[in-house]
Amino acid sequence: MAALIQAHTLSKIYNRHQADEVRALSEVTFSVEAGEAVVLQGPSGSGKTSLLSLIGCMTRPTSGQLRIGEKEVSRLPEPFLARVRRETFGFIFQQLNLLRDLSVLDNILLPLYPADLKTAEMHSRAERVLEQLNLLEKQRMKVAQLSGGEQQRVAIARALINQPEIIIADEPTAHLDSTLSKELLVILEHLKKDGKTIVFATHDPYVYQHRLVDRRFSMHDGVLRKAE
Amino acid sequence: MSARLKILEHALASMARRKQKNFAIIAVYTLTVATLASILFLTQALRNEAANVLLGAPDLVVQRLLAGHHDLIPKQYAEQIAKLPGVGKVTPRVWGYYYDSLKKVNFTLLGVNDASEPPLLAGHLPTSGRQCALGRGIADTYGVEIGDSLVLVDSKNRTLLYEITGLFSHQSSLLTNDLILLPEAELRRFFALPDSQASDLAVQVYNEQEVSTLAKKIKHQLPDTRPIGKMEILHTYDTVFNWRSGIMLTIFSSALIAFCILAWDKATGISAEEKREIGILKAIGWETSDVLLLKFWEGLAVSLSSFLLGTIIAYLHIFFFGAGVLGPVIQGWSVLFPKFDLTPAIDLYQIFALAGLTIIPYIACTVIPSWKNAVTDPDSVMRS
Amino acid sequence: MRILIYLLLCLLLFSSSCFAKQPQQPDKKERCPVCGMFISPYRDWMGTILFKDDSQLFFDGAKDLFRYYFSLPNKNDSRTRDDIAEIYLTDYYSVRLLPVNQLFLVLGSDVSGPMGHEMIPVTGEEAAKTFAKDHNGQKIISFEQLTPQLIPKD
Amino acid sequence: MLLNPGILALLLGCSLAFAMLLYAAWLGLRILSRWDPQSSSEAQLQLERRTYLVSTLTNYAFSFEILSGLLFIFTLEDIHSLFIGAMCATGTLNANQIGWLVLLIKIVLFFTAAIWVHFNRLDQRTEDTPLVRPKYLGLLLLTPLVGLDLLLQYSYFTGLQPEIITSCCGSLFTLGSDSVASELAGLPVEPTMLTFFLAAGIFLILLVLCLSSKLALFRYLLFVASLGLFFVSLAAIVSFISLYIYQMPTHHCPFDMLQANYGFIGYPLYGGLFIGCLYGLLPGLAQLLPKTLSLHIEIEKTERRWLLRAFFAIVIFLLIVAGPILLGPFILLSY
Repeated sequence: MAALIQAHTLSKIYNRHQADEVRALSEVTFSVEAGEAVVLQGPSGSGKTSLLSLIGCMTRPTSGQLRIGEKEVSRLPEPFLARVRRETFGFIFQQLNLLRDLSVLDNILLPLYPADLKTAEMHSRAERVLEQLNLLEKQRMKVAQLSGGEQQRVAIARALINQPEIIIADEPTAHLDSTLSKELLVILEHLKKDGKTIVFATHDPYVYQHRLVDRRFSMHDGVLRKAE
Repeated sequence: MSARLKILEHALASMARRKQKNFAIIAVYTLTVATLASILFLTQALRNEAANVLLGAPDLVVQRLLAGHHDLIPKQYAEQIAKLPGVGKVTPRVWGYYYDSLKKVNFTLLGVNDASEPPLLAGHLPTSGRQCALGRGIADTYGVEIGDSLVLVDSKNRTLLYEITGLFSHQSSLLTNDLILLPEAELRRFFALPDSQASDLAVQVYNEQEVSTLAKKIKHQLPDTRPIGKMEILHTYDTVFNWRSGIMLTIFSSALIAFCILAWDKATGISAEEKREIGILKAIGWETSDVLLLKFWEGLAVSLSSFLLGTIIAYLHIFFFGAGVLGPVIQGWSVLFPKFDLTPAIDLYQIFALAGLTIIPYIACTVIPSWKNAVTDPDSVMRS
Repeated sequence: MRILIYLLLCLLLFSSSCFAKQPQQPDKKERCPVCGMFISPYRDWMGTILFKDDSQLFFDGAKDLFRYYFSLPNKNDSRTRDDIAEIYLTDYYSVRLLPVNQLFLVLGSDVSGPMGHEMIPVTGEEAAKTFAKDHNGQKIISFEQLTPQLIPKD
Repeated sequence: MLLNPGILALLLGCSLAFAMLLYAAWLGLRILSRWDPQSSSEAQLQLERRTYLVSTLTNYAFSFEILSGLLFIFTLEDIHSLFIGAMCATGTLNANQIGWLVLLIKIVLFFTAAIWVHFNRLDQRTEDTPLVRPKYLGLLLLTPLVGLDLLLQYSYFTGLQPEIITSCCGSLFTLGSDSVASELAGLPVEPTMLTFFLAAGIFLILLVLCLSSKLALFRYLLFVASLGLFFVSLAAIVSFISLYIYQMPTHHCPFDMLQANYGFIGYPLYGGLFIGCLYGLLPGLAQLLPKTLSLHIEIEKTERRWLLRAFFAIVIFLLIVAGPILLGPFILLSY
């Protein structure tokens, strides 16, 4: 069986042929099997986030191929990238990127709006993830009124509502204290047990040394290497 | 369908969150709509009033022309016209204008000689020599009531006192505001008019279809006359009002342009917070078209609420507050019409045209800015 | 003496008009039995047949009225021409309903009714001639002279 | 020049629509010249994003163009009282020769614009967007038409002189004069009625055949039948449908039925006819599109919806037509 994520000589150059040309990734080749947890380490500016954006179908590579499951996505027009993004990925961002003056429930439902789902289905899904993340009582509250840990869980709930195969987490612990980091990793471990594939970018040793991580890659100046 | 409605829901929610920004645009938008709607409603109302006035007018009025201007018409013309088949009653009318240099106002003096009481008259018509009946406007100008006297200066510069026997009520003010009724014989004396002539002839025509044929015949038999059909007058009014409101709309289109600039500015000047939000939506799986739909709903909500609000304000302004704000602008009309209360009259077409005039420019102004927002890079969220 | 005669005459006229059957005015829902169109928007053209049993039919013009008249007796209708008490048409100039024998019919004029070409009822021969002159009328006939062939086709 | 609010709204709206289309066409030209679906470059991405702008601009502009047809008729109805002899829109149109031409262009624009919008939507749903080139070529052709519409409307409205004595539908659609309109009005009722119901019957049968079979031939035939039904129906409206609606054997006007006096019945009537014919045309036209797999899948998915819409629209149209004929007391064919 082919790997879930297959990248072949992926390159990404921003502002090409301009004075401020940036070569964010050069010829990255790697693959991730279904159910794996993979970490990208490296200092900031090393290209971790660019690689995550590419894998997460947020942008297109300048060259190279990328397959997600059976689908070649490197040449896909934007709306189809958005569809893949919606159906396959759940994102946990460095900044939580929640809409602070919307309620917990509304935030969680946002990824479902463009999908053609029945209202009942939407709410049953929301209920499931809210329960899973212990947020049922808080669902009517505004995000701004929640504690940091609760906000973190809302962000995860939002990432899970589409029932994604792959979770992408960009520096998830960067703004968390150690207790919350620990809590987050417990949740992620549960998700891995449920069969989700997880791709991290982090330079937090607590994360990349955690037992749930299967493989580690290190990045430097847009080049990917296997890490020890 | 459900996806679209969800996005509408979200659009309304996010507008509610940004009250300040939307308040400014809705306020100005509403003002623009209210201005334009006021002009339209006022014109339409005046048109209807004119039509109502003409309802009671004679089917055909025959004047005599002398050297191109209106002159007295011999009474025997009436007999000649009455002989034409299809003509009912031919009434010679005697009337004239009177200018009071002291009050600087113009009145119409009309002679009456039959006793049939017109509606909306308090008191009774003048019957003998020095009696008169008045419209409200004149009574207010001089501060007189029934039983008082009115002083007029006749053509021989004699000062005459007339006892007021009747007063028209407010409802008929459009017709009677500047009207003074005198017995016909007295009016002839007042203006020193010869008995054998009249100001014009009011001709009753039974069959509306026949009016134009009769007009042609009268013109043929009496070449020095000018027959004017009721429909012709109505038609002239229509033309004048359309033209007037058009001119005013053109003038006020500058307001529209100012509004468009504001709309463009507001749509372009998107806050960092909003930009981040669109980035988040795109990152979690919204397509460009979903964001465009979101923006479309937002625009529609702004347009419709402002449009509704503006129309209601204009309605109240014109029909409940007597078009106060537009007062100076309709000076031209007040020559044509005295002050009076307008009857509410609006049709679907007016609303349609108004919507076309206000909603389309707004949409046109916001389409490019909202596209610019909608194509925000989804990975901008990750790179921030 | 003369006044007395006048008075008597007036009385006579009055009483006769009181006793003779007067046509009713159509209500809003009344339709022409020939073509089905509404009558009341076109009262200036209306014609009506008063039957001896007090029933009354309205037509949107002389043309349709006579079409009906000449079709009697027909299979849709049990009435015959003998059941007719009086026929009224609207005089073009005075826009009043008048008995048909007081009227002349002008054919081929350029005045068209709601049903297109019409035969125009006019009171008195003098007025009928004037009308024919003004409106390019081709022929003036009385009710007795009318035949089905003279009814305008459209 | 008449400064009527409706006229101002029309001219303003059409100018804005034309400006938007001009910009869209200009963008379209640039997209056409640099379009390269094989490239994943930033430039191509920018072009792809521009296509959204083009779609949005054209969708708005075309929606307005379609609405403007309504507003145009509405305005004609409103200002007819300014013209001596005009009793409805026909009289206003007759006041100046360009009026009918504007109406014709508006009808052509309704169909072409709606076809463009539908094919654009199809194209946007495919991953390889095979219609980009034909689409933007079409846009380049449609833009001048909208410009012409604006120009003619402008000269029509500026050319209107209220003093003009015009002829109304009464004289235009009267038998015996020798214009096209009066020939339409003079069409013998029974054969016209037969032709009309025959055309509608063929159309419906072909619709059902298209729904049950995938044969391209049926779609082409349906295309022809839609065109046929459209013109036959317009003739039938003037010839006999109007008579039943007005319940008057001489009133052939195709516009009066849009007035409040007749309960605005003309709007669903014309709406049904226009929408039904539009959706009848689309499946046949879609057969002419390039046969890529992605497009084929999308057409199959959408076509059923088109056919059903065509079906319901025409059924509504037929019900409105047949209602007064079957139920009304108006008897055109006797006496």
